[in-house]
Amino acid sequence: MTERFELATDAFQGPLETLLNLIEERKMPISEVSLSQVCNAYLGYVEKLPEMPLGETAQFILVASTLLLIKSRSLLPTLELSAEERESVEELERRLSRYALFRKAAKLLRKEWGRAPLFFPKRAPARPPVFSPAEASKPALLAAAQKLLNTLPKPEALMQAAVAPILALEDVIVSLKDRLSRALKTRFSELTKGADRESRIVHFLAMLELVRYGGASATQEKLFSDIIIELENVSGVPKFGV
Amino acid sequence: MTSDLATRLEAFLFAEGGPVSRKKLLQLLECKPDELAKAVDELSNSLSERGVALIKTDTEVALAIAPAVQGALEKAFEKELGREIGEAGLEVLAIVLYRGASTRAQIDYIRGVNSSTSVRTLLSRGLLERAGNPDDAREYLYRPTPELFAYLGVTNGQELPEYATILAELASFEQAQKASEPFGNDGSATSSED
Amino acid sequence: MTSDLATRLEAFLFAEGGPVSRKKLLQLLECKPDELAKAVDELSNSLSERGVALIKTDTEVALAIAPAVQGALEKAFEKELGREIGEAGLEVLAIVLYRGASTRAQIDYIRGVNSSTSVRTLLSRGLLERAGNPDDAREYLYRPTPELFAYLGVTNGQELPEYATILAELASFEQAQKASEPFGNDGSATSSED
Repeated sequence: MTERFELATDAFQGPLETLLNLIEERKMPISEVSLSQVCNAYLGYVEKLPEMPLGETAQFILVASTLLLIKSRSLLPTLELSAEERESVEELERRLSRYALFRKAAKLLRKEWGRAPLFFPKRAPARPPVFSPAEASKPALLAAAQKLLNTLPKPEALMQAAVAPILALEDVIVSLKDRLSRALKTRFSELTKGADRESRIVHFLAMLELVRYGGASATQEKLFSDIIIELENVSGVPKFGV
Repeated sequence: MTSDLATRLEAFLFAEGGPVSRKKLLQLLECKPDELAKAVDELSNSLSERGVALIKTDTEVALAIAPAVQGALEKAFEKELGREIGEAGLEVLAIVLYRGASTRAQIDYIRGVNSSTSVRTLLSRGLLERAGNPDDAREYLYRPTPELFAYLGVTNGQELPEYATILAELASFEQAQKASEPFGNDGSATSSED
Repeated sequence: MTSDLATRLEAFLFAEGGPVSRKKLLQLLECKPDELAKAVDELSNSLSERGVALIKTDTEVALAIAPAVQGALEKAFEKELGREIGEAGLEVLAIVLYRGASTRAQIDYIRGVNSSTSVRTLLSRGLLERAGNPDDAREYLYRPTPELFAYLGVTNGQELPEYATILAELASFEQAQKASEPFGNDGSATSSED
């Protein structure tokens, strides 16, 4: 599965497109089942993402976190999602379906493009000009120019404010591994003390990934109780999504 | 044989030789919007199966040459027609064509990726245009131009391929929409504004 | 409903927007003189009582505003000239005054909206004029008329208030847009300087 996806520098592929391609490649419908199956491939893709604006990276990570949520549910059937989590799963499915619909529409348009175009006349029948400057004046034109300049799109507003706190999954896996190798055993609640929802999700997912690749084991006494994570295989940082 | 208003409408559109905004037509014809809409429909019907067709968007109307006759005419459009349009650009066009006028935030959210470059390219090619957003002055709406309809060979949105089907499917998503998505009154979206 | 030849004739005449010689029509339509004569008559009849009429001489044929609506049209145009130019028109004027001669595509790009209506109004007001004569209407260059300069009391654009500042800002906008194009997700990288 390595090196399968190439990111053309001039054709930037967003997270929804990436995900949809993975699903369509496998000829699966958009569903929780298919999303959980393409999770690894998606993470593999995210790992290889080139340098790109933080806002774009954040979109990839947000989708990754929802995807891992779906995956974790398939791994831990007892896992109950909160209403908010449930919603983010539904939202992802809905966005994917809608995006798929527009992609289909775009394909239909491609077929029509320039096939039987309508043409505008080469020139309008001449109408003799009658000099009528009306309110045109230096101040009015200056004002119009200034107003126009104000409406020009400004250089991309930085999106950092909105997305800065989001942690990259890979970083969390590394730091989790690091903490575990020092403590050998820790509580999930300790790991995520003071963290917001997004980074709690990322931590949770990182933990699941560690468990999945045999780097750690996790136990939970009962539903909603704290999760205890233990390091199992001290050597070798697990690589996810390969 | 058409009504007086439709006759004058045809004459104005012919005299202008390109897309004319409905706003200007209201002034020129000194009529009300619903009267204009009726005259536009009337003229459009009377032109069917002729060498000339009427293109209408929500804001503009134009007379154009029907697809039945091409050949020698294509020269004038060769340049634009020969130009490639990328996947991303087509997706953006599909959104504003089937969904209707949309903000950048909405387009970005639907595509899951920043679409600013595509939108700008489409603007510069005259396939999209900006309009003020009545719901939120801070954001523009992007909508199709008569030229876009012309390249696609349709005279109005309803003639787009599988229009009814796609619209129906789309409606089912928009209904399920949550307030968190950039489609409500609150235009602020997950992604950037321009 | 007209014959195929008459339909194509109408389309060509409409596309030309002015008189076309019968000789050229014979070539374009690939038909014989008597067939053309028949098609001209047929089209002429089908256009009776419409906004557009067919005018024919021995050597030329053209579509023109129907005599019945000509008066109404002229009055409306006159009235239009008496009205204010409006924001859109002033913006277009400001662009060609500060930036210099510009194509429709360039004007549209800076404004983000289709400017065809405004450009045509400014042409009929004698404030803008066309330069260059390519086939594609989007490629004409539009520039201020000498009358407009005289009316504003300047001999050229550089004498306009805050010329340097505004020109610099416009240029930096266009440059920034162009610079961002190569990263475009829309296959066409060029920023349409047509």
